[in-house]
Amino acid sequence: MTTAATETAKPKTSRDWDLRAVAPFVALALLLVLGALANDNFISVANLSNVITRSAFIAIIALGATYVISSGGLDLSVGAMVAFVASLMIMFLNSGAIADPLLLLIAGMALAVAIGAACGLFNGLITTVGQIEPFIATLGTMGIYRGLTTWLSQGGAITLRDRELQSLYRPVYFGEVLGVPVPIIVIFLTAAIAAFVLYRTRYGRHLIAVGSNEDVARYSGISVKRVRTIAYVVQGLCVAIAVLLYVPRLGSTSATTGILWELQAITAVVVGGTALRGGVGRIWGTLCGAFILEIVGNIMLLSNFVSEYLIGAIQGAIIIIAMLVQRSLSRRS
Amino acid sequence: MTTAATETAKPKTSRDWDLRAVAPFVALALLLVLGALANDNFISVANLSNVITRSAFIAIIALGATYVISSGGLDLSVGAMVAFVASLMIMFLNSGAIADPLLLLIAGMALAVAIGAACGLFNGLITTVGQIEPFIATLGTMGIYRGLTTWLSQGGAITLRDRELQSLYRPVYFGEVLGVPVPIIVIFLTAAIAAFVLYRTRYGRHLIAVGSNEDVARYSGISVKRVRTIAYVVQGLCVAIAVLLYVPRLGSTSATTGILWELQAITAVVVGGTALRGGVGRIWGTLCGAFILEIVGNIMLLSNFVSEYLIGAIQGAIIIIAMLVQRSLSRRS
Amino acid sequence: MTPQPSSDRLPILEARSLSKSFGPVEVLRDVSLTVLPGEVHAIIGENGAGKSTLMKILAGNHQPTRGDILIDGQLIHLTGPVDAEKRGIVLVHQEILLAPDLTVAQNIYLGRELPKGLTLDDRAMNEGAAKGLRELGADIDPKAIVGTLSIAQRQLVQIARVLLVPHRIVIFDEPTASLTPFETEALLKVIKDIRAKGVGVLYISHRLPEVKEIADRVTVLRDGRLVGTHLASELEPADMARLMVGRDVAKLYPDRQSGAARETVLEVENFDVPGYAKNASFQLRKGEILGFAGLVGAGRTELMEGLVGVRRASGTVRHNGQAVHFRDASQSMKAGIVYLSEDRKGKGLLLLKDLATNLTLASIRRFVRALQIDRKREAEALDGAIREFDIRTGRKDLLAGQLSGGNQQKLLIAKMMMLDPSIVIIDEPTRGIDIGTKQQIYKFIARLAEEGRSIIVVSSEMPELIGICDRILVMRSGQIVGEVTGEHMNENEIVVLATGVKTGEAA
Amino acid sequence: QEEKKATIGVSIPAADHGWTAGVVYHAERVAKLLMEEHPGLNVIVKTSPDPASQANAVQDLAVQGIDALVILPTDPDPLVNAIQQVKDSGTFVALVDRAPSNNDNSVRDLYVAGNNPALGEVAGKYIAETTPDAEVVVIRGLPIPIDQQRQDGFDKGIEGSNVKVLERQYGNWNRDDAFRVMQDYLTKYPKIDVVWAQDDDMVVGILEAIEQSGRTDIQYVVGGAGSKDMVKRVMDGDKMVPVDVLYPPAMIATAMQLTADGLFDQVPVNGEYILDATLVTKDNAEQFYFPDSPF
Ligand SMILES: Nc1ncnc2c1ncn2[C@@H]1O[C@H](COP(=O)(O)OP(=O)(O)OP(=O)(O)O)[C@@H](O)[C@H]1O
Ligand SMILES: Nc1ncnc2c1ncn2[C@@H]1O[C@H](COP(=O)(O)OP(=O)(O)OP(=O)(O)O)[C@@H](O)[C@H]1O
Ligand SMILES: [Mg+2]
Ligand SMILES: [Mg+2]
Repeated sequence: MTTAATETAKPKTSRDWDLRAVAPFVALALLLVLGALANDNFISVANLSNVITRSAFIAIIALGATYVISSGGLDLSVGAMVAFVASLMIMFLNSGAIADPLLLLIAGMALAVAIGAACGLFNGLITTVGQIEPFIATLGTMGIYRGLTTWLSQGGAITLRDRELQSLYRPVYFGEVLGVPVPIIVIFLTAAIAAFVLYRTRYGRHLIAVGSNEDVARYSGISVKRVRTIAYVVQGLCVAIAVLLYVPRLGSTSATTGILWELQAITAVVVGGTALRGGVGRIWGTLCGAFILEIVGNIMLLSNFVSEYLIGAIQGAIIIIAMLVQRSLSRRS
Repeated sequence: MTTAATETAKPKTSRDWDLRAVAPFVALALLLVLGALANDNFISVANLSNVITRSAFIAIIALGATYVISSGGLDLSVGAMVAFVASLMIMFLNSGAIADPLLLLIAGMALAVAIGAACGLFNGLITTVGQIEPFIATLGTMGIYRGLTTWLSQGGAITLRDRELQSLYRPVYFGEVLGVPVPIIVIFLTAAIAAFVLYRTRYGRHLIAVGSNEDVARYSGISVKRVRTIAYVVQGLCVAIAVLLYVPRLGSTSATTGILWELQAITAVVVGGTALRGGVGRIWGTLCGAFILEIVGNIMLLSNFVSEYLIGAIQGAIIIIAMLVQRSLSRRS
Repeated sequence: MTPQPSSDRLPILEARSLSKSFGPVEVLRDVSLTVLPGEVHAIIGENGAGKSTLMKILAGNHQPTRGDILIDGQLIHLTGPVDAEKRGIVLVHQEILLAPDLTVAQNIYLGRELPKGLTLDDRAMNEGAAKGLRELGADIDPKAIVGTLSIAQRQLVQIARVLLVPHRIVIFDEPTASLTPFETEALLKVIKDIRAKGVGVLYISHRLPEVKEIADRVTVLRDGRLVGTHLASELEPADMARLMVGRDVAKLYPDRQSGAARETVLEVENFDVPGYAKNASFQLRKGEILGFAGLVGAGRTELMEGLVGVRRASGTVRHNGQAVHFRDASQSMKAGIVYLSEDRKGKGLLLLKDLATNLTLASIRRFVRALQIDRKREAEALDGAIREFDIRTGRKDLLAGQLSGGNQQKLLIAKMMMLDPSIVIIDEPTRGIDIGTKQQIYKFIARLAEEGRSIIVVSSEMPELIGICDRILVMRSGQIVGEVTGEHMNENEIVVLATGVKTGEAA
Repeated sequence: QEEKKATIGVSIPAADHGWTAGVVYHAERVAKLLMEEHPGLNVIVKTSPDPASQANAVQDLAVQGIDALVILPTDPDPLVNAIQQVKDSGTFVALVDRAPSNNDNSVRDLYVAGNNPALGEVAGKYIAETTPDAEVVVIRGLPIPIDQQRQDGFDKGIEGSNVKVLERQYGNWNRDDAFRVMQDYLTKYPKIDVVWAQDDDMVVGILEAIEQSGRTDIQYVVGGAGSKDMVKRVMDGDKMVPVDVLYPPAMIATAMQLTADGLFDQVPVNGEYILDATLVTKDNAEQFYFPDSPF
């Protein structure tokens, strides 16, 4: 598709991409400075660790989205999937199917992972075997997952009832290991695995090839459908991991759980430097993007200048400015 | 010699694509049959004219989205833009800047069109001159437009106060010409103009070229940025037209006006057969897509089978099935 | 001293000491040349010598790092391709640059549509496009969507498009690489016509006989430097080859004994590729080189794609006596059958990825150790491939799309050879490849055959098929219409079969 | 004398809907008043669009250091943990409006609430009394617990009467969606006596749909919450909107007031303050009409 473009439009060598990859981190650094100016508490360890901790849901989901997007797909159903998987998990835990609380909890977590993977597989099969444009396919499954959640909750909430179970599960979100909150560990662990698979394994190579040029991948003996489908399954697994952190934090779901998270996840991916047209995946950039989103919100909250009504507008403006900063950085290279 | 050399060459012509273009209409027809089975009232003139009338907003916005998408762009800000333009328009009408109600109304409508175009221009410039991925750029402006609306309305509603003005303006939505509701006329008129520009003029040709292959367009002396920017302006104009119909309907806006309309508009475009990657634009398909979306909702409500909790799920499923039908139709061709 | 055919003509275009660097790599150094009105000036050189780069500078696509461009003796600064077009310099790119979703006529008139009131005069444009294409000997429907055309057809459309612009200088960058002799002949005739009108033509080709036929002067580039400009009448193709490569290229085709006597490894019976090929039946023997000849659109490519499973097809295929049906390329690769696409940009290489990634894409399995890709071995493999296939690249961290056209082709061959296949199907193996490298590739193919592998060569260059194949099958309209072997292997026989017309009429 | 210094954090839903906009309006209004009243007092108001980000907002407030938290949760159950954390650190917590399934002193010190079930019940009772044999269509909000509570209250209100609910559908607390749903109800049911919409925003759309259809069988529409537009209609004696059920966004103000009193006047404040879901009629409408409120 891109052949002989003007020389300035294309990067000169693979090395020049690196500056583009660094850009999100520069934007993040600028935001940190801005935050420090806005409020003294901002740069405190407590606040920053809070911010990173709670970016966990979006960050982890966005890791999966990085896979889907770099394979040339898109998944709009992740927010609804969070609600669906979390609802089923809580219902299972409430059912008390297993007497021992710890076993029950572990079974519940395994179930969540399985359901997440199944939802991802369903998305993947519809887009690849059904050959439906991912945007529409996952918009459809978004409706399906959210509808089923509404139905499961009969319009109300699904809440983890067992106190004992709750306190058993609590540390998964609120706990710390060596002073580091568990969610932060989970974020970086998931990202490390995701980065390893994407950058160092055969599957990762295939994924990028499929996203770059489907035909080339096909002619190189890569099963495009399988690779894409697996990307959606990875997305499902990431959603499940996010749910494993979500349930101990909020302990309850309703039909509105995770609404618009898909947009946030995609935004994190794109802010992180992964192009929506596929063929490029930046795991660490995505994390950075997720942190940026959360920090923007945090700064808004901590600073007291902005009218409540304008928060959305300022957030939008900051994202655009962050992208412009990135753009000008990578253009200078 | 020359004839012999290429006697076998009979590649596909533009005509062979037609089956793909027809597919959305087939899906629509199937839905109409389904609806007729679900409820006797469905096929009544009153109901169908209701349904088409109220699809007007999405349909008209989706016409603009067809432009943006076939140029290779995307606009997520249209829903917020509806709220923003409508709020400013109503505030202007409420200001009573002009004594004569009719003149005031006309000025207000002109203002709405101007603001719509300006918002579109803003989107266009950010994506083209700022070179930001359209997804992020318009997500940012979506935040901006919605934030400004919230701020203007202080979170509440902005309501057209002048009763006289209201009754003067009402017929624009509720009126009929020769028995045809005005919004239906506006839909088809806008579509006809949109189709004319897209299929028959130089600009339309350039738009498709830009969406099909940016480099080729650039080499052909087409100003890619200008063409894309104009597409966003067209989108802004379509939003303004939708607003002109929206305001007389309820005479008020709030921060929730137009929420998620961007997804509906994009869905209508894609269901209508326009690919998200750009380079193809199907105006009539888009209209068909908008009708399909509205009719699915209508059938859900009129039929008695579906629990209110499951409506979302069934809607999602129907969209996927409609796409599968299309897909299998166009594959057989 | 640069020879001039006649001294009374002033050059329309002059390049003075042009240099061009991409980053630290200088790909052109101090190249000067002139183009006179009414002359065809050929540029030849090895792959990566800088021909395309030079042409892109002259057509405003690149800015030179140093040096001047003069038109009619006036120093000018080209701001871009559009600016160059306004001054009458037009370029037929080596790569296909067309909008795939538009029709042929829409592409041809893109950017300069004929208006009719507020609308466009589609009828006139369709007629104009048809006329332009007819002159090129191409009977392509102006209403066809470009995305559905074959590479050759697209190339013709691209040429037609450029010729429709008012022009004083036309630059052809390997226009004939994907054309058959028929279309080539028609194109050369068109070039002669425009030369007669006083237009200056710059012409790049690796087909030296063609250069000999059409050119008035020949400029040779080597490693980005000017070797010299000569009158074409004073150069034979062999001289050109020597000047380009810097050594004698005496024998293009390798000597080899026929591997015809050995056992059959692939047996194809009544093979159908819906819409493209019907009832194809043939056999491939061990150690054999089997050629497939035919005109553009004969369906050779699609037949091969069907065989390896990247295209829907039906029929009987026996591989080493076993019935097989490949549903995708991974299955055929597992069986040791690989296919090298003719469309190296669309189906061969990831243009935005680096060389190593491309090289190992199909064979990545071999580079995995403990789940991990061994980057060091990948880099070694790249070094090996660069050596073995003589891939000319200034830096190893280049993206595949930044290689010169011919070097991309070499990279593609290297990529597929990483699989160590037993049956190799090569589609247009030497498209856009310089003569020195061609010789290497033929040698390489012969060596593969000697090693006991079987090779199918699909090519539109009859001399090459005749030069290296044991047998040649000829296709017409999707059917295998005949086989030529032994002393029947000559262009005449093939043309008769390919066109279904007696030679006398076909000329 | 030197006044004590204190900070109250107020966490409320974003103004993304008429009623919540009213909440924001009243919160900011009272914040200003309280800070004038107590020079040492700092009131920080933060809005959040969804439970997850509200949990974050609560955390952010805690980081800034607050002496009391006044919270109106977007969705109570998911926020229990976040609230609990604040409460456990010794901060005074006032919970407003929406109760989690476990709503006792371990979670909060003070509970100020409108009464969601009562909102439904009052509407149901009114319909059952005014039109005992009515055929009613219902337009619900979003599928979340408060909607369910209102629904259950409504069913309780019409219990034992002849009132028949033809159908319930979601209108997403959005006037455009309500318009659409009402149009389809009108197509589907040849006779509808009463519409209950549990929210005034949706009533705007419903009334337009009815007017457009030209149907006269619909006797009246009952909304809920007490938006100024609807209260005005009641006041003016609009036949289609004879009553409204109050669910005042000003309850946030009550809670903030009580909290401040607790901090400064050292009066122990705790327990539950349940505000009534008052039926607004032509007679009492005037006292609930705030023309300056955005809601
Ligand atoms: N954008 C670029 N960045 C870096 N190097 C480039 C770029 N474009 C071309 N090159 C390098 O410049 C050299 C000359 O390339 P060019 O395309 O001019 O060769 P060519 O003579 O046309 O070869 P061929 O016959 O194979 O088409 C090659 O080594 C190529 O890799
Ligand atoms: N994408 C396509 N859709 C429809 N028809 C096509 C398409 N590509 C090629 N064709 C047609 O299929 C036939 C065979 O294609 P093609 O020209 O690739 O054959 P070929 O023998 O490989 O020729 P060559 O390789 O010399 O171009 C021709 O009639 C061509 O016009
Ligand atoms: Mg070249
Ligand atoms: Mg071919």
